[in-house]
Amino acid sequence: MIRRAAALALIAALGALLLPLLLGYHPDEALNLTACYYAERTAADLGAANIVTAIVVTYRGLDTLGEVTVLFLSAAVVGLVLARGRTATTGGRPRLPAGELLTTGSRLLAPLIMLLGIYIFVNGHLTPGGGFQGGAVIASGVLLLLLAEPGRRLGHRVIALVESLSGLAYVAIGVAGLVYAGGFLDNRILPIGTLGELASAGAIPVIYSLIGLKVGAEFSSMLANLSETEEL
Amino acid sequence: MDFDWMKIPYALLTLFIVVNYGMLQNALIAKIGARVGRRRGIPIWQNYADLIKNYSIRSSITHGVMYYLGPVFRLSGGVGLLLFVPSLYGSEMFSNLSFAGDLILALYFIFFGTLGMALGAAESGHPYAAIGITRGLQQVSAAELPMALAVFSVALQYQTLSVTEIVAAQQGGFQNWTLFTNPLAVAAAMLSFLGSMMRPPFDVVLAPQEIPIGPPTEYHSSYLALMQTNRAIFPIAKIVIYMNLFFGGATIWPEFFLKVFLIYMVSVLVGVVHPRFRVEQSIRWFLVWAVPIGILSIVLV
Amino acid sequence: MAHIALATGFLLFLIGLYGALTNRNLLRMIVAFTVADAGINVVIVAVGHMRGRTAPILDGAVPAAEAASRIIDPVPQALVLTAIVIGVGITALMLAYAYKLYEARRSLDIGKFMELKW
Amino acid sequence: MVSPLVLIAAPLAGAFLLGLVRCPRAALAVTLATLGLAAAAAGWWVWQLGWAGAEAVEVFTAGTPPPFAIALRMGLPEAALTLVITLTGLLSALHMQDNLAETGHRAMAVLLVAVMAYCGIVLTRDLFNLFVFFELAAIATAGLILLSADARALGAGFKYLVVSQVISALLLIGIIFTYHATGTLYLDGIAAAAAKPALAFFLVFIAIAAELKPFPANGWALDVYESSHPAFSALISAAAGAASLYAADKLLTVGGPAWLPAATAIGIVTFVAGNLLALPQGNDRRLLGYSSVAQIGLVLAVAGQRDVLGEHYHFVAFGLLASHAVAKAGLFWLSGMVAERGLAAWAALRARPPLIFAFATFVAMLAGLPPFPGFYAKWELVRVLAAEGRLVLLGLILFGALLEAGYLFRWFGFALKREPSGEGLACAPSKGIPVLAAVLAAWGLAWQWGDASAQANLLLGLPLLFALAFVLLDWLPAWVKNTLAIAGLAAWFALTLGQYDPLRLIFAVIMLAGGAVTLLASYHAHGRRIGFYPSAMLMYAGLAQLILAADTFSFFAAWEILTVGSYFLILRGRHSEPHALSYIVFSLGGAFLILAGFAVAADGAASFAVADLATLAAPVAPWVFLMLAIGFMTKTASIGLHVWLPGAHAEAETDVSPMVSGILLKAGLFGLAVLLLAMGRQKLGGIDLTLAMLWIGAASALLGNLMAIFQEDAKRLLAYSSIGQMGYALFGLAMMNHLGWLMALMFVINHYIYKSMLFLAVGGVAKRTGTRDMYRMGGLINLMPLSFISVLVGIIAMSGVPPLSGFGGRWIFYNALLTAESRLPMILIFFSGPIAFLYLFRLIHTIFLGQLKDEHRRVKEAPFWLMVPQMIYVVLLIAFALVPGVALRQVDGHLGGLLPAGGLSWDGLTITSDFGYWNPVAIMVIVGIIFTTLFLWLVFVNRRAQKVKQFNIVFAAERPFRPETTHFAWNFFAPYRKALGFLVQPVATGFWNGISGGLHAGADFTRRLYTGNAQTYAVHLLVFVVAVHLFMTGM
Amino acid sequence: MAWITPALTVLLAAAMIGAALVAVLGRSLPIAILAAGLVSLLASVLFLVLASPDVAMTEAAIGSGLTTFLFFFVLGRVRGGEHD
Repeated sequence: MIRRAAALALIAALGALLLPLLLGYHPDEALNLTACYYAERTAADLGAANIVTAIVVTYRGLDTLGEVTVLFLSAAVVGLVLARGRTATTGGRPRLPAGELLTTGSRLLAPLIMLLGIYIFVNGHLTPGGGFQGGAVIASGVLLLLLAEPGRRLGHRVIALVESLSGLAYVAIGVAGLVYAGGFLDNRILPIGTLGELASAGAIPVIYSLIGLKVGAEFSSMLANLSETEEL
Repeated sequence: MDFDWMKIPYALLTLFIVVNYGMLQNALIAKIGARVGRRRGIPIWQNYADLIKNYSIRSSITHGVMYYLGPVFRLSGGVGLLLFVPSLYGSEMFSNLSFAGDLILALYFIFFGTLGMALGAAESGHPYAAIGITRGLQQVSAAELPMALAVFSVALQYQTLSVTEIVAAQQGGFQNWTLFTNPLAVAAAMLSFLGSMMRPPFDVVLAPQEIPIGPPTEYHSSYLALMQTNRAIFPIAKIVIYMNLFFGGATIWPEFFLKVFLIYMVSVLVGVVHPRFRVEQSIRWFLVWAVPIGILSIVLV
Repeated sequence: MAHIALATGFLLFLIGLYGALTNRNLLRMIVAFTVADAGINVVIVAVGHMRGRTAPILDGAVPAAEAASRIIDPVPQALVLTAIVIGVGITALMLAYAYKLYEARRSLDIGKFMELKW
Repeated sequence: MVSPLVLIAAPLAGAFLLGLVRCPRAALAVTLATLGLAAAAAGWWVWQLGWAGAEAVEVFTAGTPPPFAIALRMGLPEAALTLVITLTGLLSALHMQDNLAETGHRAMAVLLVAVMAYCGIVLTRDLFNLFVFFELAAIATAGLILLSADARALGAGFKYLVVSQVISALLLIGIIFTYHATGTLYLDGIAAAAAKPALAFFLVFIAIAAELKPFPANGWALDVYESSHPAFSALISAAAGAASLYAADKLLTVGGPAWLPAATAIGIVTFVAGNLLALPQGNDRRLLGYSSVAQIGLVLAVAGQRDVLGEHYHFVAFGLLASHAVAKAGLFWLSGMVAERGLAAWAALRARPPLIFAFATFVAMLAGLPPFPGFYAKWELVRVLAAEGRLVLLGLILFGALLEAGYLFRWFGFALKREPSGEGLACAPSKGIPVLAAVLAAWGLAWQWGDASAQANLLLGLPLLFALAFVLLDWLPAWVKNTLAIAGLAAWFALTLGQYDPLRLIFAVIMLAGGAVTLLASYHAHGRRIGFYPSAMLMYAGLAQLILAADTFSFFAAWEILTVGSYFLILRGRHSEPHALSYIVFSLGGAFLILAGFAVAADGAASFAVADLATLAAPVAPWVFLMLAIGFMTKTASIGLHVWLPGAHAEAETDVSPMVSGILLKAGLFGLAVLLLAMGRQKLGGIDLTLAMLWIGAASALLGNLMAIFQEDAKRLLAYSSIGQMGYALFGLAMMNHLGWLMALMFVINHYIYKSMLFLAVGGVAKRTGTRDMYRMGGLINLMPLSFISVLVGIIAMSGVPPLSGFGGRWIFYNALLTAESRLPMILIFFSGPIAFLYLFRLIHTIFLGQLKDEHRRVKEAPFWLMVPQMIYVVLLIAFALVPGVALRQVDGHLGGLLPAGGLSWDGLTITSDFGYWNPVAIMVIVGIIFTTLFLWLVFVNRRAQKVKQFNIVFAAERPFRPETTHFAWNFFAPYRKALGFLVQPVATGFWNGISGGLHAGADFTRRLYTGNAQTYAVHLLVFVVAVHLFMTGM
Repeated sequence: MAWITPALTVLLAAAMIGAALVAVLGRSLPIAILAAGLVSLLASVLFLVLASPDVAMTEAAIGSGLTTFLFFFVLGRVRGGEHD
């Protein structure tokens, strides 16, 4: 009880510390310099309709590269954690097979879901959504497959291949930006095209697609690793 | 104050006078002590007899080099001490060999004999010799302190370390003696004197009446003879320092004899009336009684 | 409105933190952290919100020329995207740790994992 | 032109590529190649920016300038840090290659990403990007923790994740509100913004500060350090620490001066607390963890002082950081080679002497000893802090550094002296190479910092180089090295002979020529004697440079060099481990006081001549005097500060004791002489400081001698006697008059001769009899006559009995006393003279006289080479007794220029003062004649004396049964103990033990803060945040 | 109409805080996980209200969807651990 009271007091103190942030907050009336630049220049410079995407993929591309790497790392570390101390994947106890309905349904649905995911990231520069959302959707398709067929081991190799290749391609495009355009991850290595079209905004759709693939692969890898753990 | 070849025969003469005087005085004091104790006492020439006897004893053994050298050190210390201090004030010749050094030399040379004696006796391998030495050293180390303080007080008082100059400063009547100009220093020094004379109550080092302890018991024949010689010289040599520092020195031999005798008697008289101290008691005694007087004399001078 | 969202975000954060500090069960701690993360995300988006403006997507309704006066600040949104992804990464990691810790001790009590100390 | 982006792109590409590589060896090759590439790129930039004169570059991503896109910057600091990071990564990867290969490509990918993230933290100029890289680093850390073989690592990793969740939440809130207030995430933009959001920036700042593992919010870090793979701990400590520090530095640049006090406070508290808490640690890696935390705290504190450090900021901060990074990484790598975790298990390193050298290098580097960068950095730092009056901070830094040195050297002592146990050492080349690289880096940096320093480059000093050369020559047999060493000392002495004034010449003669003579004794050693010569020559190098030092920097550097050299030397003794430790702790404590004193004196000046101490005035001068005097008196072991000496001198090797006693102690006297010459009398609070020194000297003389008489161990007796002798010398110097100085210098010479001689003699006896306890010896005079002679001559000289040279000292001493103004301390001095006589007699009696023990009946004379210097000393003593004028007259004349009043006159053979006179030759002749005459007379009358065995005695009417029962030696001066034993109660020892015990107990109590519970750690973090906020708003 | 968005916001906020309290204080772990998922889901609605469709999508897909699944995966593996 004392513990909780102390924790509460501490949280209250922290709250009091943060309170001025809340009370002193005044919403901006106009865009600040940075945001203004993005609002005015994105379309012309990068050719992306979704300014958030433009920022995510290009202006703050290094963040996003890091972000992808975070997922990559998480997947790798989850793999490491779960692999640690495990000698060989002995079968463990057999799992209950999923219901017929679920199995059939998932086989039908999973490709559709994945297709949706691909749609989302391919159109990332035009509409809301992008590589991360699309990747997550793809992963949910994989999840469905996992749920439907718990005994099935997913093709780790395929996932790893997709993960690595898309990651390498991402870095390669970044370096290409350094060489052929203004800087690392500059999307203008490809023509900007017309605002609003699918094939526009330079390398943004390509990068976002790679991100989508990579994120999808990473989430899938994480899920697959977790699903393959033994029940304790 | 330079060397002169003539000083050598005069120094030897001093030595001769002091040896004889010392032996007679020792016997006299022993006799007085005996008479006080209603005994007959020794004849006055007893010391000469002992000396001759011991020198002529043939059978003698040695325990080793240091044992052999011990008495030599001892007597060298006594003779050296005597000769490094002027005996008579105003006499160029009887200032002996004091050109070699001043008061400090004399004070430190006291240790020369002590050290040699200690080493020699120690080599005898007799545990009692070692015990006696340690007792002696410990007691002396405490007893020396008031003496050193007193000497220093005197040196400060006269702003010199030269014995001759100190004596010179006390000339012209006994009211100029240090005894009267700096009584505290003299008091401290005399207390120290009691301790260094190896007489009661500070005689546990020798303890002649009880267990055979201490260096002299380890020596015999000519070794003992050397030490007996020293026993005639050494107390006198020490008293000469006291006499020079505190009691105006002496200008002629009779004055010398008188003063030495009287100073010696102080320790005898005290010894008659006091029981013996253990070593740690005497250390404390010197530190508690004599040292503060010495400090006071230094501070006040 | 932004104030309400902001306050909600902070509250969620504090509630989550409180849960993380008081629940001794590892999984509950992680759950609490996801709540706190959600709170932070709400705070970020709320900070970027501007009254009466639209999403930062250029289309027929929002031509490029008027964008500066019509859209809200896109930067916090970009940031929050990153934050969400990072959050899920860390959550997955913590879950994997929780699983392994359970494997080691057959317990999810945080108090069972205190052998390293002082 | 290599783009800085290589540092980010290459590891990333490598990490992604690893997914395609199946074979572990190939994957490892990819990993190492990638890290190598990154390191090469960083190295290229260091070269370009540091030497080739290139300008710092700003790299724009996305082809858009900041603040609209993320920018990176590559300047010299960034290049240096990324080099540190990538190299540490490369070498750590090499070190743990087996684990990596076993764990597979994922672990390598995580490692690569970790290195990339650290580089990113350093390079980026964008606040949110910084956050992303921190998160990457955090996740990678959580992954790499798992490489450990330690099962507890899992728990540590979880704790780490919990805490980093809280940190990142705070960071995010801070970032978004900072963005809201300033409209930008570009660091320079935020810095330039008109309105700075204090609270938001506080959150950012505190989050980054929390990454630096500040006390008390650092329990998680320690658990990680303890349980991780050591190579990874090396990476966290060196690379992550450096990167986080640089992030904090960037934030401080952005935030401006208002944030500096907080950084300083956090840093210094962490520094002191980290070092304090390291004291009771028994696990090597946890100890290193505490030390890392502390070091990073120190650099943060330095970052908080950038306002006053100005142009020196980078020199200082990077000096400390580089020392930390290299040494800590090296130590962690070494820890990876040691099989067990206890500190004593490092004794296994002894199997490979180069590793001991590496260990010594790292310890010295961490402790900030010369010639490593930390030394220069500390010098500059202290100088500036003192000039700015930031004395509390200065004191705390030095206190923390002392604590650190304490546990580091204790550990080093364990490694050298404890019994190696168990499995020992894993010595694969892949583990050795990183350590070797760290050693090379350490010395390279030492050179570099010396080069860049405004002061002299210590590695250009010939004596130091000569000493270091012995490290490389250690494979030679001992006698060759000994010859080289003697030749070196002699040559240096000859080379520099013209540069000494008479005062310095005396010290030079003792330290250099005397050192060469002492070294003669070392010929007795066989084999190679690994480690002896580098240590000894290091000490001599320090001494040689000390005498010649003109400015305070070289003086202090020499002081530290001789201290550390002598520490290594003392540590060689068989049972000297605890004593060597207390020696180094006291010495460094004293050295730090000297450092502080010099710094206060310099008052900001870049270079300050020692002689310029004379120009100081109140109120600074007395304080400077006080600090320097206490520092020097630590070395002379004045009473109260003496507790290190007896053990250190007694337990040292036979030929080391004379070096550290006869020679090394003089360094302290030299310092005091220089100090007193320059500053003269100083008054502090109405107290005349020289008068206080007078009292201290007198008390040292008395108590040192008194303690000596109660010792049963011969070498301890001599050691305590040194305390007394140094007390005399101190007393002489403090008298501040001509004769006092003359007496002190006389003591300097005499003490060197007779104490070296006695230590050698006693050492030789101890070598033959196998004991140092005097009551176990006895009667050795016939078996070891030469040793007896040297002891006899030694004690006669030392006790001041005429006619040997000690008397000259006493004579001058009494004459000096007559001119002294204060009479009371004299009384103490008077008393100590006869006491000295007691212990000297005991020394000669109980060893050489009395009864010979049965087991010693076949003992031989001491080894030849131990006797050679002793006989030289005997000759010297007699010669010096006859003609003291050879040395004294010069000095007397020289002192006449400094302290004119009351000099001596040299009148033919007679030496005359204002008060008395003294003719050494006459004394010698007279005593000689009397003695010879009497001796011949005795021989004549006693020529048939019969030699009998000592045991041939009778007492109490019985023949003794065994010699043991007949040798009166134990508790020799019992009555003294009864009468005055209360004076030698170990008050000082108790006091210092109390301090040390108190520190340990305090540390032991405080570290219970770290309960091991992740939630407690999170609470600590939040409490820390709230507390710092209160601290800052309270200011 | 102007009152609709603020009202919705308040409603959402109240629901989120309620769900968060359940997630943190609730007795049952599965319900807590679901409640946390609900917080995320409501947050994504709030993001839509705040004109951030990108964030809303991400939060819905990742924050509430994937995360919840991850939790249940692990929860299913540590039977018995949820009551510690």
